[in-house]
Amino acid sequence: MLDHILSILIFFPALAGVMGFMINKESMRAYGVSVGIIEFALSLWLWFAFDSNVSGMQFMEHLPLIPSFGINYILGVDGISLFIVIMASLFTMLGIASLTDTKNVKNMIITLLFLQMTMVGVFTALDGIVFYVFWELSLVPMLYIIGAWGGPMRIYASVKFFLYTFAGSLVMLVGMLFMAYFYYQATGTWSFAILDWYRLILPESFQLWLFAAFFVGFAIKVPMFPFHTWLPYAHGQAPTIGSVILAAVLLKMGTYAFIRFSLPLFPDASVYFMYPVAVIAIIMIIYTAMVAYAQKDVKQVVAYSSVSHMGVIILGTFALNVEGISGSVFLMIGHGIVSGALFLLVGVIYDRRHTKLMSEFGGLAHVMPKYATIFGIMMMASVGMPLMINFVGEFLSLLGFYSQSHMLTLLAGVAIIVGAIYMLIAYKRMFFGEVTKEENRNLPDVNKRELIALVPLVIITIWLGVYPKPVLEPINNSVESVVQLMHNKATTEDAKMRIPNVSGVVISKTSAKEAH
Amino acid sequence: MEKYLYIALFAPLVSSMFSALFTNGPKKQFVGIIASLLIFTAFVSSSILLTHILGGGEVVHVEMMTWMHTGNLYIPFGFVVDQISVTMMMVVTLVSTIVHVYSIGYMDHDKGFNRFFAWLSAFVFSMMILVMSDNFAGLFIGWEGVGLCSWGLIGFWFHKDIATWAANEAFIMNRIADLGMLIGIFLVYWNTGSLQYDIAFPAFANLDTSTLTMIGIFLFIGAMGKSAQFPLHTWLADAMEGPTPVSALIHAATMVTAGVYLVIRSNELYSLIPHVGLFIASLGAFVALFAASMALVNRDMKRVIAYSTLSQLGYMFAAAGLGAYWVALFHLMAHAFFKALLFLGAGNVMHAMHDELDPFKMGGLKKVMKGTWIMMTIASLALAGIFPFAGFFSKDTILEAAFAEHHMVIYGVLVFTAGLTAFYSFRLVALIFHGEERYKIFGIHPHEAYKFMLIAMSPLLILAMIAGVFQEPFFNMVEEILGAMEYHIHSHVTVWIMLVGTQVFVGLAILFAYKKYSSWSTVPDGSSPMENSFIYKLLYNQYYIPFAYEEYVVKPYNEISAMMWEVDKKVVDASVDGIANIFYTTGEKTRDMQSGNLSTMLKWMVAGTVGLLSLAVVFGLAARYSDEILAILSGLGV
Amino acid sequence: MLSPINISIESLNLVTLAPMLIPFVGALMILVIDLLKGNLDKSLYVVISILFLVLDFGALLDSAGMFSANGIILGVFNVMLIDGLAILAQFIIVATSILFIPLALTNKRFHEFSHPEFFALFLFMIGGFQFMVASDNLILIFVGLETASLALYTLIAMHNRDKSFEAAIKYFTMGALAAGFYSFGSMVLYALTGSVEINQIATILANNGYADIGFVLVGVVFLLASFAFKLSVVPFHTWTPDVYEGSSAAMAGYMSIVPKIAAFVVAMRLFEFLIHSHVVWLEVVLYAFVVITMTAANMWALVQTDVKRMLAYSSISHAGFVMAAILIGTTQANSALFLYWILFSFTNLGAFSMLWISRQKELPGYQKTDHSFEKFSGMIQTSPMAAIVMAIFMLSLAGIPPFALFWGKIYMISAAVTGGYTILALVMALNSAIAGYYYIKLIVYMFMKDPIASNVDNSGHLYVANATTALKTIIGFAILGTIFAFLAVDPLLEFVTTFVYNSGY
Amino acid sequence: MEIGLNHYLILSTILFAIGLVGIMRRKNLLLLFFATEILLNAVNIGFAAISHYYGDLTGQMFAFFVIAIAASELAVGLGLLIVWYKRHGTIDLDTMTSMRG
Amino acid sequence: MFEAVAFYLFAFLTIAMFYITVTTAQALYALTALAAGMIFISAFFFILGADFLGAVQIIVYTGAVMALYAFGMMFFDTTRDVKEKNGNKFIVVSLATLAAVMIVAIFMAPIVSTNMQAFYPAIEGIGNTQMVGVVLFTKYLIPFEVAAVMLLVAMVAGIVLAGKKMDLSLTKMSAAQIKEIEDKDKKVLS
Repeated sequence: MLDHILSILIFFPALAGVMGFMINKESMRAYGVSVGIIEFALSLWLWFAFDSNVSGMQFMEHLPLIPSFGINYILGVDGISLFIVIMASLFTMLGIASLTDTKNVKNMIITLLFLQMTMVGVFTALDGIVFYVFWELSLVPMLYIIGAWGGPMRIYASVKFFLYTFAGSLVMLVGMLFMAYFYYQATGTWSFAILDWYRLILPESFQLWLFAAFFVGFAIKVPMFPFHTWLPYAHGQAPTIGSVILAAVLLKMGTYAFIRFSLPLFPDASVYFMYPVAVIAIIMIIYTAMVAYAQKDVKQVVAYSSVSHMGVIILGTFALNVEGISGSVFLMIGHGIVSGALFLLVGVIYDRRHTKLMSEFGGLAHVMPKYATIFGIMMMASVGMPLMINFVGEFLSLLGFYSQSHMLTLLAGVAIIVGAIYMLIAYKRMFFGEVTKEENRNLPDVNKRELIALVPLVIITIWLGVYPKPVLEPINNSVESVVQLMHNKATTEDAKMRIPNVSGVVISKTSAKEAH
Repeated sequence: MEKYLYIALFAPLVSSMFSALFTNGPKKQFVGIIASLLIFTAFVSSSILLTHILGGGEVVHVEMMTWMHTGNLYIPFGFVVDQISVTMMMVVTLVSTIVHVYSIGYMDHDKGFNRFFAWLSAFVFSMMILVMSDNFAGLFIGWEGVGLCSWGLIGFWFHKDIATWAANEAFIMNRIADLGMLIGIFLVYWNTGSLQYDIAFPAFANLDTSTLTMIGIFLFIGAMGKSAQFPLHTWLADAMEGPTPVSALIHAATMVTAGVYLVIRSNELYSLIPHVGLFIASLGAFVALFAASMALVNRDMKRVIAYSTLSQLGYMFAAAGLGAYWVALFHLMAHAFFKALLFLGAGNVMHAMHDELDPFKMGGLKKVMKGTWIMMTIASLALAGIFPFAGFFSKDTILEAAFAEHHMVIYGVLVFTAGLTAFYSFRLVALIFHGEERYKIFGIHPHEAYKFMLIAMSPLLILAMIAGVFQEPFFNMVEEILGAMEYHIHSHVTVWIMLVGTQVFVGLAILFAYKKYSSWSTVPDGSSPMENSFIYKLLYNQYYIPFAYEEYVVKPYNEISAMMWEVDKKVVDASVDGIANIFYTTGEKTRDMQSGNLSTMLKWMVAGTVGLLSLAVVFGLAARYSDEILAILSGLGV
Repeated sequence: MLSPINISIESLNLVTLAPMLIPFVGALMILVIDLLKGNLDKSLYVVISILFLVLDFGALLDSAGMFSANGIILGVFNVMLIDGLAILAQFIIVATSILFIPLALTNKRFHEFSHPEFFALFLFMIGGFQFMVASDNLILIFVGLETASLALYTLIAMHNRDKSFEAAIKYFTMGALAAGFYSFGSMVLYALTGSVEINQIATILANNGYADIGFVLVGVVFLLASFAFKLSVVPFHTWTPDVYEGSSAAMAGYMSIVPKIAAFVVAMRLFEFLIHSHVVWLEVVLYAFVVITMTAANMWALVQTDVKRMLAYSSISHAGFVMAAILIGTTQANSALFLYWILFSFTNLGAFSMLWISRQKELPGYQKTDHSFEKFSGMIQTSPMAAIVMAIFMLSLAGIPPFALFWGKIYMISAAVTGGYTILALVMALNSAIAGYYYIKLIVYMFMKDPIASNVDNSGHLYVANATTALKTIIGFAILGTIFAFLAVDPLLEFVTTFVYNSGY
Repeated sequence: MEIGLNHYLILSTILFAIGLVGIMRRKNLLLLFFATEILLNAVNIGFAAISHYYGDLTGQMFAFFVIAIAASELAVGLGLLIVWYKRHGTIDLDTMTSMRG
Repeated sequence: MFEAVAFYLFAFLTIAMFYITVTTAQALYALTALAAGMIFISAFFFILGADFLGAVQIIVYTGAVMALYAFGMMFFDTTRDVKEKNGNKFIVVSLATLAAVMIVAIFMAPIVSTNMQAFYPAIEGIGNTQMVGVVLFTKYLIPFEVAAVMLLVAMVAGIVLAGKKMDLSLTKMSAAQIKEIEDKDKKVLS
């Protein structure tokens, strides 16, 4: 079973979703939760069976799909994707468990299960086309979730989300086809397998174009400035569960893809575009943080804060060294947990008041102390408090990028200031002061169902903040091999210089260990 | 010894978590007591460690576990108890034990009693991490941790808008500085390959000066924020919105001295870059004077003390910047004692006066609050540096150091500031405890604080009086790592003249303050000529710096944010929608082509064919006359 | 005196005629049955048609076997040309027809299916198309084309309501003009080369090095115009939306597939040798055709209010997309054309069938046309299965993986990439995004809006009112083909590529 | 003056253009069908001429089939017109605009 | 010389006739002109030695097609003046002129390629009709048969469309109405 665990992880939820049509409406929630738990348990088992010391792909599966065109069903996980897969199943489980009563709950849960299939698929696919299949397919359930259960502008938001990401990924698709064509030219056989592509060394000019093509797809997904405007709408209109999964998992697809595709395939182009991308990342960080500050709707604050944090992830990715990339991968998980939790928290108050405007609240800490506490913890995690999950990633990302540029890191570091500003102010507006609105005076505190979803996230937030090693170590090993690959493939002097040679470093690391 | 290290470190954490369990419940007296006991345990452990170090024992260095390890970077949770950290540990645990006990009384009637202890103990824990960590990352954990707890404690009374505002201000201002700190840490890492003190510091010797300068400056920026140095000082005065024990512990004794601690900890770095040191010293001296001047006229008891703290921090930085690290550390310690005492005393007064803070509305309180009066007077004397109280020894050494290093301007500023310090301290004492009982106008019935609170304060009182005697053993202890710099001014006469001169100057300032304020009878209403003078207004409005921040930083930030949101909607997003709309509108506009009339359709077909034909003719001609066309084009220079 | 003509029967290769003659025989049989006994139920004719089409399919398999064994087969004085393209196109034509014919078995009764002539004409039409693709003689192509077209006009008109007559007349008139263009174009090429056989034309033109390029271009202009009409290339497309709207949904779906693949095959035969000879003009014109047709049709589809009309524009856009294959002209591109069209036929026929089973006779007030978007509001709540099926067809048309059309799309774009048409590849890709909007629009209506009250009352009966087991089976085939296309793509691709490659394209 | 192939081709072209005018101009469908006949006849002249000048019979064959096609188109076209006329009493194509956009 | 005179004469006549056909407002004139034009075209065929084609032209067009058109005209009642709304004549004329001018411009050039070989040469001394017959029934046998099918299709189509079968539209009738009619039919039959 372990040989096919990834396929099981992908298709079990889909199968369960299809079966779900047969389930009675009343029992649907229980069904969804149990499927979620099974899936999560399977993903934990995956972690358990995962060998942290191996830097390459594990649990590989290989099945010919369209061999004459080089498309094969290849799956595998390494340290980079493993935890995002686990996070995807965690959030689906928690999401279903904390689902409030909405209309058509059955459809919602089935859709979520399909969404889970696509999410796991994206992060485990090792074939360009299979990756693309899941990448695109993930839009559909999300489209439905936003469009059917969202706010007043839900249709605009969902269609915008769909078309924008769709358009971007089509450009990426052209890039992939080019990549396969180059592989065909070099070897005489078609292949979309990423691991095959890794072996291909392209001249720099090709790399630049292909990087740009992939970039469009990924940047819209991340979303990077100036392609980010679909996100506030999507988040603003989506139901809680939609926002949670969108922020926690779907956005990670873009950043993950950067690490899986752009960096190892185009090391020279990555170096070439490092500064422009970093500048975009910095704009994302500062600009969106300021926009977040100007928001009146607390969900929009969290939404824009997502963009801002994604900027840090991008920056870490383009540090092009082990520290930065490990940091960015870790921050993906961190941001997933934290922003997911924040959206859940916003959902809690939305369920009670059916508004997300901060001006409607104030003094909630008096009436909902537990809620305020959890929100406070998550806010501080989001702000990047040490010993919380986000800090590790942010610290490493910035640290990593510092080796590339002093000034840009300084600018990017403004994240910790502006991030604190909008978050604290929003928190103050919602929770501090006197209770001004009569409706707020008797709000019930978080209930058991909501706690089921929130408490694990709080625990993870602190656990991984204090002891990130179990996650960071596998990530590190895989990232090291990626960086080494990039170093070996780099053709230009500049790239060779900027991408460190890890194998040389390994010795000094062990010596550093011995020193302790 | 490791056992004691862990106890000292984790007892506050246990305390905090224990108290946190009851956060949402009603007030529980035992929470405060248990928390105090746990902190006391930490104090005892620290004392044991101190005796161990004093006894010449080895530095205790443990590595608890890995924190981050990726690529080249290896950061453990490592803790070190050496001469510096043990001093800090003593200061932190002692003052916090006292503050904990004191708070049991002070927060007696507060419904956030349990929560208060959770935060307070959490603060102690963070502070312990800060001072005990053996690497910069650990230091940063504590650094941010105390910032967080400071935020929670300043905004403790979160129903007060101004309190939460001040909390946010403090947090954000600190964040600005933290960025500098972070950059400093990055610099250390990329230049030395490690963040461990014991690897990084020796490696500094091999780096070029410009890098070191950068490191020094960025780390110091971090210190500036935490220690509220100009221009990041405004948060400290505003932080006085928090409960007074918090002010005593965090904003006087411990957290704000973290910056000083950082500079002292990095003494190996700063001794390599004396020019940065000089800058630090100059800034310290400036802040000392600057803050003292604001304290002169302020009408808020706690703010006056806060400015005094600021001023004293300036002294510390002056000392540290001049290389007199042990002096700075010693002043840090002494200051912690008498300033905490002063704050706690102020807390008593506040309690008695029902949170009234304007000393002009008090007066004559010595009759009802004898204990407090004595304590505050002695604390003020210590602050002013009157022999034989603690301040005399520490402050005087700073002055000597400045003199001995031949930085006469700094010396002069510091001496002058000493006079100002004495003046405003006793202005406060005189206004509060002497003169007419102006509070009666406001119908307040003051009462003395609980006995046990006064008893709790008494160790501080004693230390404020006698801390000077520790100077010699302290010096012996820390000289090993902070350098054996004894400041000997060659001529004994000079020394004596300086000593006596300073004492006389300070004494005169005290007398002047008493004379001016001990018989004050009215509450100023802003009509007196002095109050309308430019200098008074300037000082009273804190040099208009908060106003400037509000006007030129906060407001523009708000406006730019709002503008950017507009940009986001109306430019970035609109252009995306615009592109989509182009297609839609083009479709809408050109759909009339499909008029549904067969004749039009046929015409389109013929038109299409004719179009193709014309293209064909063009191409045919071009192909036929390609030579001529090329000739013409080349003639045109294309 | 003429010498007596001696021709051996073997040399005629009469077997090449078998696939085309079978539907003719079937048609005649239907006419004869009707003559002998009228008023027989339509199901009889449906089954007879299917039987003959299956026979036809079998004959095609036979031809395919012969082709794989011996390569290109010429027959009957070299008029018949059975190469890979002909076989592939006929496979598509016949298979789609087999899938189409059961759509006649509707729950409600419609005019055309009540008359046996419909089935006879239908089979004649198929035979016509088969002749059209299985020849490189311009005369036979013309005759086959006209046979099929005339039958098709009648089939459209037989739906028997005003719109269908209007559609038929429009189609007919424009078809007559296109026939004029075709004959004029043929005349010019004949004037140049003295031949009406495409391979001879190509050889002669190549031999004299395109000396009379002006004449060639005039000829090509008119031929191109006539095929642009058939392939509904902008601006020759104007008939398409009206004809689709006027005919029954099933017929519209059929028309979006079969006539076009026939026209594509002839266009490939006619134009690719010119592309390979680097006639720049043709490259430019085709490039422009592809881009304009895709983009403009997409933009018009955006603004439609009727699903069928939207699908009409969408099929114009798809045709434009596929026409890129002729421009690119590589084996991969030509294979992609067939692959795409096979996958497209499944999806599009399915989509139109979904419209067909929801066809009403009386339109309620909120509905201006047969299949206005409002009709599908909130379909997920009243008949979820149908909504999901429809949504999958839409997603497939939009090119969302892993549904059928996606595979055709990537193979086609890959062909563009391989052929060096990078910008074209990008335009093709981005057009999918524009197209995404209107496909999503239907999904938005179905899944995100609330149903109209009357549809709630009859619990979505509206959407399947016209359905019978036969129709459902066809839709089942289509949906299975659409979803599990990825399993079939590899064998299809190998098959198609071999056939195309062995035909020299 | 020798009459060559080009003369016939030009004549054919001119007649074809006249046919196009008719196609575009006529609103009465019956008269419009006349124009389509002109188109085909114009082409036939060309075919016959080429056939003659090249001494090749293919052109005549093509013309022969064109005539056949013209005849059958006429049958279907008239059929359609009759149906339409029965319903609407007119064969003006301006009345056929129920579908547009 | 005779050839040239005949060519120009008939060219003028056909152009004039067809011009009248497309421009006249009198439907009858148009029909007559069309018929005349077609006969003149057959003259070209005779000049060009395509006797059989000429004969077919006259028989089919003037005999069959024109008769049908005449029938159609009577049926549609278009014998009177035809009122046509004519929009922008400029477009019509300019498009046609443009097409004609461009094609003519190209056709003015002689065909350069000279290596023309006749694939199906007309043999001296054998009548045109005979030749046509041979080619038609060998090479073009299949198109010929398909053309026969096409004519059959046209016939069936014509019958279906113009006959009574289209009078009642089942498409527009509800199920109940259809049943009613069928019952009536049965009664009539029985």
